[in-house]
Amino acid sequence: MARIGVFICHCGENISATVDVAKVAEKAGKLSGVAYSVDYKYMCSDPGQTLIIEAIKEHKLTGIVVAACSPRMHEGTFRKAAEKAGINPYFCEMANIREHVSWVHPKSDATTQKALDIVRTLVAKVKKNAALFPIKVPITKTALVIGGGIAGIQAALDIANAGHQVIMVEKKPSIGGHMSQLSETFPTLDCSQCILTPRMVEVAQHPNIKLLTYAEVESVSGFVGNFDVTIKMKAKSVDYSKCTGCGACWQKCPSKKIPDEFNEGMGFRTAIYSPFPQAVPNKPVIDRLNCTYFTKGGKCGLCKKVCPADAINYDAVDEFIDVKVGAIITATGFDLKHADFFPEYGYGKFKDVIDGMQFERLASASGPTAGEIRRPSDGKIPEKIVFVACAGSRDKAKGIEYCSKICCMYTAKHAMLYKHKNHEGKAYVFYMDIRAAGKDYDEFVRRAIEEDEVQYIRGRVSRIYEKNGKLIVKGVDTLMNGEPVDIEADMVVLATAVVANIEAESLAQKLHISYNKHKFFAEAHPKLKPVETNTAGIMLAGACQSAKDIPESVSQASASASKAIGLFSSNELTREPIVAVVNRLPPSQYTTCTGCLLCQEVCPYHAIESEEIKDRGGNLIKVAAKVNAGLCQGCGTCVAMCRNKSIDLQGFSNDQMMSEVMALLNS
Amino acid sequence: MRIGYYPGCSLEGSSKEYNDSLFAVAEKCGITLEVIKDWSCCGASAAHNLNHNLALALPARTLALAEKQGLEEIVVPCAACYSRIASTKHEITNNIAAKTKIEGFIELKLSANVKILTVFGFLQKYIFPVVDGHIVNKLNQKAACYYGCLYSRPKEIAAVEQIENPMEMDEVLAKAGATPIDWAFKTECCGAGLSVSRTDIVAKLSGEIIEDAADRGAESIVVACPMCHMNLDMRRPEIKKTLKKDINIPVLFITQALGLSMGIPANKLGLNKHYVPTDKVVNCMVKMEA
Amino acid sequence: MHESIHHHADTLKSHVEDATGVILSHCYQCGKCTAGCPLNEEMDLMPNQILRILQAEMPGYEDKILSSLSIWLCLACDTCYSRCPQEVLLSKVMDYLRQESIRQNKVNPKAKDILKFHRAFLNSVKMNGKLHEVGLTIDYKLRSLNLMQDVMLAPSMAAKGKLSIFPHQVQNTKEIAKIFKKITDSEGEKQ
Amino acid sequence: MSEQFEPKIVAFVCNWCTYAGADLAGTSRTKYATNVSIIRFPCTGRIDFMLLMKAFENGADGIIVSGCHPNDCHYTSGNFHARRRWIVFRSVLDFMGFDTDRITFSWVSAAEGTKWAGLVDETTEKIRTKGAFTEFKNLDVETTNRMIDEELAK
Amino acid sequence: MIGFQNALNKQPVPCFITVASQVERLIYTPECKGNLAVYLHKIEVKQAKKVGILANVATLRSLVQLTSENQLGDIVKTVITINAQNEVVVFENMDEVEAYVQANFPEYTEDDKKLLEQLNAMTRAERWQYWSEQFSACVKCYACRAVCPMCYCPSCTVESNQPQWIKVSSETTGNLEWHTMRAMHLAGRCINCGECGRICPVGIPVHLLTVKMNQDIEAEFGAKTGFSCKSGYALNTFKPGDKEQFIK
Repeated sequence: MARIGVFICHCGENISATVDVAKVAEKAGKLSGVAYSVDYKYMCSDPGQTLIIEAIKEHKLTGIVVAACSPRMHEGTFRKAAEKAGINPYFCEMANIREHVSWVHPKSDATTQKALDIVRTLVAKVKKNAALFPIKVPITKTALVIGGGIAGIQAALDIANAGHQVIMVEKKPSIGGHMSQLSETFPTLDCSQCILTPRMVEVAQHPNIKLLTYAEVESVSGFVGNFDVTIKMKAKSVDYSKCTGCGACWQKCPSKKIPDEFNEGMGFRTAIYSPFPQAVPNKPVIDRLNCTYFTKGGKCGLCKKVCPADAINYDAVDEFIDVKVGAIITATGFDLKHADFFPEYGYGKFKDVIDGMQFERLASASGPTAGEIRRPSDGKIPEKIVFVACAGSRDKAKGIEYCSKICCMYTAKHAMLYKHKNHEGKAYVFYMDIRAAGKDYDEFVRRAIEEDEVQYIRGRVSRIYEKNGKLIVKGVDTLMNGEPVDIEADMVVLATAVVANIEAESLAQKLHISYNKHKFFAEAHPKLKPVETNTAGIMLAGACQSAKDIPESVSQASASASKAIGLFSSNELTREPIVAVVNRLPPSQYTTCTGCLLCQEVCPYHAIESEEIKDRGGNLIKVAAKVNAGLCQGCGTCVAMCRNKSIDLQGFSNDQMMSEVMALLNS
Repeated sequence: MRIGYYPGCSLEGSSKEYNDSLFAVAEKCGITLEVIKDWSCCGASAAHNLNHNLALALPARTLALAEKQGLEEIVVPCAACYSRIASTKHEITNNIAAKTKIEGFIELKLSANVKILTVFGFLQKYIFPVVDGHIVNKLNQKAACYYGCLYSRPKEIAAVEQIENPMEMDEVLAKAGATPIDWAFKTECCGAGLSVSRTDIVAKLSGEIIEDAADRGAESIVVACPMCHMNLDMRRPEIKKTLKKDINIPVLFITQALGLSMGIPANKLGLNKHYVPTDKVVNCMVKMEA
Repeated sequence: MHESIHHHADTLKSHVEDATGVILSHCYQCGKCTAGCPLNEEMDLMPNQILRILQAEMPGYEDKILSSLSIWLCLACDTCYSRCPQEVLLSKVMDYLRQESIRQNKVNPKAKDILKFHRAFLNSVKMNGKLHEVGLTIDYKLRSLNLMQDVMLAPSMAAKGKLSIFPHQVQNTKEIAKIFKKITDSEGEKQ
Repeated sequence: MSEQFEPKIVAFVCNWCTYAGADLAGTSRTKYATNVSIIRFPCTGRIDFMLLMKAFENGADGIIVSGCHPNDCHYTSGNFHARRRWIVFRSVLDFMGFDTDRITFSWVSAAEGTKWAGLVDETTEKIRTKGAFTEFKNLDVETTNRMIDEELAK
Repeated sequence: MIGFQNALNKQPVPCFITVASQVERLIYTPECKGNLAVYLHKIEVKQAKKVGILANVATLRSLVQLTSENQLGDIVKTVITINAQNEVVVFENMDEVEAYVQANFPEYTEDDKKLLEQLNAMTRAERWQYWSEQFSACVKCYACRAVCPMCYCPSCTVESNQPQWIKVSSETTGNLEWHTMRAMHLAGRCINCGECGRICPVGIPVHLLTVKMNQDIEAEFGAKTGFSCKSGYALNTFKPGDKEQFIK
């Protein structure tokens, strides 16, 4: 038999000024199941709370209703009080008679009546309440970082330095990502590799970081604190435990004419290769698609012969390893829009129309031209060079409406680098707007224009065609009454759009995280949860979420790292027990659930699984839905759509809500 | 399969040779074209310059007549006519209001589901499968295929796959044993409708086209549009003035080029009707070694 | 002063949008249309400027467009549209502007010949249902008084059988004339 | 004390947007009618259409259902699912001739205290002019009477 | 094997054949309108483990819908139907059934269309009048539920008393609640076999509710019922752009 206590708060004058609190207390006292009712000036004050605690003990109350301010204000306070008094905190409910009554209505009987109605409603609810206990979820204090670019590196180091284990998965033979390809970085023009490589080495040598290169995430299951991940270790054909990275193999390798990914196809590499001199780990893999040994059935085998460490292993196969992790950070980065995306610019057709990343390689000291900007077709140093911004970005017709964000800055940088290396040369930039909103960014662009005399022309290029070894760029200057501008250029650099990593979608599906129509991963909240995803325990870092420059990627990486570290700061994850449950009734865990599993689809958190219910003999009785309390966030959408009410929501159960409706309307 | 045919005004007049060569080629392959009875002008640029409704009504009438005649497919060799008819079809299939309005004007019902074939569309669909036996000569020359605007734009009705670098005509020329060249002015505009009223502009635009073809060593320019042909061929004197140099690359209709490779006599193909002499083209040809 | 005229229903912009379905605010003035326009060197107002003026809805500026030569030079080659990142169908706007320019009697003097040619053309079609090139040439010459233009072409054309002195006609020329009339009536517009 | 009819209106609202919006109306002391009482749900997705039926059965004259605006759902999609459910529910009721004007659906965000106040006043006024929901309340009585009359008629 | 057999009153009735010798009892005529899928939920049938079914299109649609709701397990081994050309069609698997259903997707019956038109033409008040009269006659016998292949819940909310969702007594309001709930639970799942309306002892056209719902749902969300074995349920999915005019 329920014994409910009702505590009416005056909130100083805030409530009592318009609500006849004494009357409410008196009427509430007469409600069935109410054993004690009282009003007091400040319920949330210490004496107020003591009053409640004492009353609970003295009157052996089984539940309490505190009629005061909004539960969003003090629910926690009073639940703690209830707990102190020795009853389950979830037997405490609040009736909001301040924000919803006294503050919005004049002093009147109607106002007092409404206050009473609300109290009655909550009394009815609390009578149906059940003892709930915070959900404890154990946490595996290891983080999985997917992607070894600057974002992944930053996140991994932060977590590792906080004393937690990190597993980093990188699909290429070396970490470093796009940043390792860059020449200089804006707005300081310091050498990209100089600042990056130390970090790469740190990752490789960190005792808390397990680095898995040439590897990919195969599958992910489980939930926050408890993910089970299968990782595919692609066959390197080289035994890293033996390999010393001496390089004998790739110097001797006969197939030398393979387009070099690291140099964006502007150089060549061998079949057994390490992508670049500062690679980490600096050990080679065999590219089996281009290796004579594999394509010509066992011919060649030179690398094996020359390897002093006998590290070459042609028989190596892909391996799969299973790991348990508590948090996942995706840092899979971006791609640049490639290929014949721009027929009117002859991109992919004319050798000397290149993209920004190719220019980086040309400008890079470690690049195919050793840092001299020479055009791919004939190696000449261009006298006139044209940069086209927004080449594909902000282009609805080509399916990319968004701004790629980094192009304005790197285009200014490119023009600058060119001018620094060729003072006589002329550099033109066709742009629509200059978006340089960052620390020292606009100053940087101004420098390109004012000091390095880069010619900025506001207008889009309509067409580029090749004529007598020149590239005719047909542009316009919209700031000169739309004067047509035709430039005979030696080389054109397109700031092509930043697009999502080609494998982003498939990874997102493995992780159950959402993504936008451009396949960029979606954050849990655009403003307030910019690094979390909808799946608890999975965070985002860097350009996999949207185009970002290095500083942004790094700060987001640290942000997501801190989320992981926060998660790892306790041994268990404690969560509000406001979660859905599918009923299980004896015998042998029978349930009314039909197993239609139509509820699975509505759950935004993929918290509903199907469970095979078997009898002791192990015979299948039925398949039924089962809620993973670790994932459920308690929205209750599944509850409302379950036809025979087999799912219910703790704290907002059908019984509770129904009683509220009844009580509110039946005075 | 019945194939309808819409010649258009030019092919009855200034571009008779286009008409004749097309028929000569078809005939040789044993394919008959059924002229749309009582067809009328498509309105060309004039109509859509001056009056939107007229620009729809005139082509619509032709489409309606074709339907009445029970034709499911019509060949429209003139690029301008193709463009007008195709865009009319596009508009009335996507805009019911316009459809009913137009039906009112022409007092004919139309479903506008007639297929519209360009000349190269026709050649690829009906001639290619049977032509091999008939090809006796290799044109054996560098040819610049000129598509102009009307086949490649707007994208909704484009008759070519890659609008910035179409290849359909190039394929036909390759069949005829010529070497289609890669050049920069395939789809630039020749000045079209301004031919008479602003000859200066036409001379400039067409001049640039011919110049680029010449610079890249083209021995002939191949077109599939009477207007392009008039501007590139007949306007040569004005072009000469603007370019201040004399380029005498002949301009052929695509059907003439194919016709030659099929051994059809030059006069039957109307090559004698051109202003720029075409004998060079004929001389380049070599018999196919059997 | 912008506020005062913004969202003014009776601007050329709103008329263009109603008539063509083209939404002018889509244009973000990148100028790609102008950059690629084969006639950009001849034009007195650049395509992107025309769009800008329409967007701005500034009183007085609209006449600049209607009396511009550009709208008559536009060849509707659709190079602009095929490359426009915002897919603004400019040629359709131009079609409307020409017709509006006629309606408001603001045709640029330099464009009179072009207009005359178009009229002569349609006239020929109206009479014969098909274009009669000789008729057209004569008619155009009379309208434009460029009596000598292309004169030397005529005989050679005739010789090459390219000019037929007598027009080809549709069986029932009335039918075509009727279509013309219906449309003209429906618009109450001076042709 | 005027004799005007005071309707009973129940508001089914979500905790994160509309409930908070109503709190805001309070903290900014916006005055509105006393006729509406709130029942708090975690999310509009949780609101079971049967609860609405129950409310009417127990004498409600009108109902307000309100939650986060589309795309603002605290649980990302609860309100989207709810919206579909309401679309269907409404047409079921309408098809049965049920007076759907007595249910007001709305999106009220945590920042829209004034919108909430306005919504309450409008709804109250609307229901007041409609009068008590006798059509439903007297349904049993009327139908039984009708049956009796029919019997007697025989 | 579940199928139809002749009965004395010439109306075909369901029959259950467990021995091969009795197969000739099976008949299939246009009168075989019943939806046999409902029997698949019967425990006796389930226990049979291996079940064959001679199905009409409605039954086939039920099979498809039930598959999408994971209700068939693997007990249904054989599915047979007679097509319009009076040929016997034996299905290898559910995919084939799905394909057949999609190819022979039934229209709403003329009578239903007529009735719907009438109802839609009525004013709201008139509809209220119509249905309240209909529902007042309801005796809560739940035949509509019993005959429905989609009503397979082991326990129905209408019987739940913790809480008591629906009045036990068969008063009009309670009846209305029951039929509202039924309509809502079947909206987007009902396969329009019309059995519920046909079976109703007091002749309430209850099937119209779900028929109407399906029409609306198809119009609003483009979802068809009993159309695909993959779940195509309109009410557990959404589009951010779903349209409505009534939410302020």
